[in-house]
Amino acid sequence: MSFSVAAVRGQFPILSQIIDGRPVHYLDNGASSQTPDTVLNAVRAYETTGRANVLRGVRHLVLADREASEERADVAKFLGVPPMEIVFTGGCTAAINLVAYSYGSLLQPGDRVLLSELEHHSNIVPWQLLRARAGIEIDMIPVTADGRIDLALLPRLLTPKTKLVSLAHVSNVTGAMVDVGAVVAAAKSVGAKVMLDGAQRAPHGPLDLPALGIDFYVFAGHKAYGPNGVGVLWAKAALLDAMPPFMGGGSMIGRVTFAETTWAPAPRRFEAGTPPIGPAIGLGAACKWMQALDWTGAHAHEMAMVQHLMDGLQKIDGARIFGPAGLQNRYPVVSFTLDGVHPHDVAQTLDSFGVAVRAGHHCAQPLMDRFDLDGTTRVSMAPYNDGSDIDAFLSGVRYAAKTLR
Amino acid sequence: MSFSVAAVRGQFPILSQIIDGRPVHYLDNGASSQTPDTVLNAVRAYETTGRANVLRGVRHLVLADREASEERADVAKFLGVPPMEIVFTGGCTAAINLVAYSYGSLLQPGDRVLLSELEHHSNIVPWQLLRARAGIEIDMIPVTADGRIDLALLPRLLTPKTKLVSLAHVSNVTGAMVDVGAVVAAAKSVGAKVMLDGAQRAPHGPLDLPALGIDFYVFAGHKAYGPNGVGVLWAKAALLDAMPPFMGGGSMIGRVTFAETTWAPAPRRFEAGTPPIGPAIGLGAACKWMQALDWTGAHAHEMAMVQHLMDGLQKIDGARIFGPAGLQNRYPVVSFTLDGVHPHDVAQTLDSFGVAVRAGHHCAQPLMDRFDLDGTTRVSMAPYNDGSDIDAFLSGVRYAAKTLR
Amino acid sequence: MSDQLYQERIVALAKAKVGTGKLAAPTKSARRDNPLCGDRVTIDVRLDGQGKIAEIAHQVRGCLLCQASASALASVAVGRDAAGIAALRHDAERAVGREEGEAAEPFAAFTPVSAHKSRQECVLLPFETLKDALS
Amino acid sequence: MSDQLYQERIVALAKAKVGTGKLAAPTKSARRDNPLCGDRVTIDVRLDGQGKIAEIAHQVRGCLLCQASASALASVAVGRDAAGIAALRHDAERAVGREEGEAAEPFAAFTPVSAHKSRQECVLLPFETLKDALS
Ligand SMILES: Cc1ncc(COP(=O)(O)O)c(C=O)c1O
Ligand SMILES: Cc1ncc(COP(=O)(O)O)c(C=O)c1O
Repeated sequence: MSFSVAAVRGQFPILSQIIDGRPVHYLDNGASSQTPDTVLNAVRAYETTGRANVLRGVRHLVLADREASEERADVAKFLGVPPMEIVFTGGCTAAINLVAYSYGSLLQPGDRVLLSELEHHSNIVPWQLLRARAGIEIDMIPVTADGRIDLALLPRLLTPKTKLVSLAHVSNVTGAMVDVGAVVAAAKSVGAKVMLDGAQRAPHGPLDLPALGIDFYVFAGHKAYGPNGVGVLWAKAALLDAMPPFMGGGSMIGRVTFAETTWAPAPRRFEAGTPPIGPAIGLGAACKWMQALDWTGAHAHEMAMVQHLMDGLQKIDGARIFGPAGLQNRYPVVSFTLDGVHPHDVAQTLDSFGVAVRAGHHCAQPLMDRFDLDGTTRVSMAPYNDGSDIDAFLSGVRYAAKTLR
Repeated sequence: MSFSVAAVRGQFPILSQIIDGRPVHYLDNGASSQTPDTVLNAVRAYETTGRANVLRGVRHLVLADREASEERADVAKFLGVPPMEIVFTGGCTAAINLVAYSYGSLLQPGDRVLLSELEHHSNIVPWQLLRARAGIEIDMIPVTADGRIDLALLPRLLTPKTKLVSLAHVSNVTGAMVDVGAVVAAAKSVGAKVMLDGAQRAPHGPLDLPALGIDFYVFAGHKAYGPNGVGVLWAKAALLDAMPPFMGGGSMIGRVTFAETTWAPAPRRFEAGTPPIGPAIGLGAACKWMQALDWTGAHAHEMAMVQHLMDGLQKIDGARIFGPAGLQNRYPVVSFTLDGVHPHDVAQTLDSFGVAVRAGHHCAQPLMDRFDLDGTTRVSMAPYNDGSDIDAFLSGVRYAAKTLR
Repeated sequence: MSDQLYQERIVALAKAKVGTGKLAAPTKSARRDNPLCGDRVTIDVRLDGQGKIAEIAHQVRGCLLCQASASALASVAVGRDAAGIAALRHDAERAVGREEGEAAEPFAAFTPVSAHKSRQECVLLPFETLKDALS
Repeated sequence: MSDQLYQERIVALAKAKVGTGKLAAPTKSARRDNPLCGDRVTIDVRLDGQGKIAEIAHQVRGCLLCQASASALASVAVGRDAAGIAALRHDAERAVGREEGEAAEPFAAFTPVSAHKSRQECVLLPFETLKDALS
């Protein structure tokens, strides 16, 4: 097994399309990745044949099959954890809200949750809602000038009241990866749990969550080559077992009477109602697909593209990268600004070159405020991108620099 | 436009398949319907081409397009309401939980929610969780011997403290449709809002929700010919505007700072994070498909099948229908028991005849307890079913009656 | 009709109803629900001085497989202690394909269940319940 | 390169920067955010005795379209009251294709935006803000 960009590209039908007479240069993977054939086929097979098979027969067939399903096992293997510790949710945001409602209901007024200044709104607002409901306090780790969570300040921000530290594993704005070991060591010293928002890390290869020493992990299907409408929460079985349900409904119960209802064990307790079966099957296939890729090769390829891109931007007058300058502890997400040109205008120009990127606050308004930015233009890569994508991107930025200021 | 079963069947690829050497007699539509080609194609088109188009360009492109999307308009048209009153959720259960968390947070200790004894767990447990959180009380309308909500008792059960009456539009166990006019008139007389759980009604044709005079409506995509992983909440704009958010995350916000966050207007306020775009597109296509069907013809066909089925069951010794005997105000869901044979054994035998039905408590344990039933076997039909499905079903029941007791 | 799960022998075991009912003065009792399907098994046992089963009775509110399994179990339980029942369970596990090897009678009748993963719990529920009663 | 949204005339309008800045003593001011993209427009006006605009200044933190629109608006706003500004808005709506008919200058420059539904708000935000300031 060795890495070949051409072979990977061939598995993504969308990449060979010509849209408006141009090839697609898709550099907005941080928003949503593309899906390989194997995922599309798994979902279609379910919709056209499995939908009868899975549902045929007696009621407990469905539930039993669902708990022991192949897709749960495939996702679990990808994260290096037991299948029964995988909870399927409607998305990454839904998974964080699940923790904020369920684990959050175990917190007391005055307890503290520690976030960072670079978090995605999905890892801020659920805690603000919890603050309003339950009187917890939110603390915030500042960010360094090169877009990393400033762990030097961690010891001062952790208190015995801190019950949870919840951080982006990889920033969706700067691409910086947090030093998980340092966070876990510091958090454990005050007895706080650690949650990582893996939305931007999961699309870049298998994980070994137990080795990280964390307590919760979440990610989104649609950013990890899977379908929309499904996300994953992982937590250790003992922790899940201690948590009350979030949503109520079918199949998360033991026994229902009007007087009292008992809860099913995890993961079912947290999967109320008919789960997103089709999307979960797609995500299982996506995890299997990722598992089969040569990530040593893929990561080297991704980092080479980052270098190519940063080298090119450095030659453009007034282009400033917001994020780590080097390749250490970073993933292929690169944000930049172009002096005198609004980020939306850069993105719009790139669009007319057939290059898809993202511009704006990236759901990280506190980070933008902190650095007094109108927003950034963000390039986010996947293993199927190649040098031609980066070249098309650089041409577009040069054109914007020349014409729009 | 006139109704033809053959023409409808031709649009569902799964129905022409031979599984284990037998045709598929799919009579478990109440659990999950099948999906027509047009839905499968809409989802696949999104996954293979739209995923780039929708996401291309600048950030607000996505949000604006999503709010004004075709699928929101198609769902809205199906329900007879304005598009901005449609909230996409992860499912029917998620939609009810949204109301229980959001509207529920406006209730005071001692306020009351009125349900019925035939509700699905998804319309019971969220209120029990609210009771535990907020000290509300739950009342319950009993069910008549023929499986209808006993509205004669409604006046006595409504109090000035009753803030919400939440009932199944059509029972997923007995097929009975509730008399909405009577419920609304009674509820309004004490100022209570009315929510209908339309999971089992929506798959049987377009609605005119404003004419019903209700306040909330919910249904599930996968039971209405759409994909898994999406559901719908409808409420009037003014009511949605008065409700606080449920989940926090991307795109449901106005402006986020650590000190304070402001909320986007509905429906975005309730659609935190990346929504289930693919599933929602599929559901839009399903609503459009339903809109185009001749429901006068389809409903007559469905009711003829119910009659055929009930006639057949009546000739089987010990078969007892649990639900309305006539065809008035009912939909094609029929539950029955067979004396001396456990419902699961009936379903298992039918399975070996290639007939898919459902057996068990149907997520309605309180109803089963009330009538001291181990469960029932349930047949649930869609317009694509035909007489051969009912005949295969009746053969299987006769075989079970002969061999298993 | 193919895929016949309810073969004659299973139906016969269920209809035999060995040990259905309650004991007047049980030493121990246990009840187990399968929350997934609602099957419920209640077992009473009277034990002798050495902890061996002297008398057994069961009430099953559940499917044919569960009834047949309870009936088969009752037919061979008398004279056995917890370890003896645990040994019998291996026969049931073998019959339904969860363990390697041949299943001995009467549990060999459950061999068709090996193709129906989700129904195996129905066969094993009486064993779970009796284990509770003996512990 | 096709699909050219930023045609020369729009870029020229933005670069002209007519009326950028603040007024020393505004009669009225208003600020509007587009929460979807973060564009922000602040407009100051000084009104004469009849409620007509005597002086106007704007600060735009936003994209080229928004800057160009604010600049175009400032170039024709003086001497108009709320009704006069509402009339101008129709030109902008026509240019971006939201209303039928020909758009008059200077707003005709925005015609390419008609193919970009999601960017139309960028053009209209200065109008919304000025309407707030005048009401
Ligand atoms: C770091 C991070 N966290 C959370 C999310 C939310 O994911 P989703 O919108 O799929 O729920 C995203 C993506 O938008 C993200 O980049
Ligand atoms: C009446 C009723 N309400 C609610 C639900 C829950 O729907 P879902 O499981 O798709 O969320 C169902 C189906 O299971 C139902 O039949």
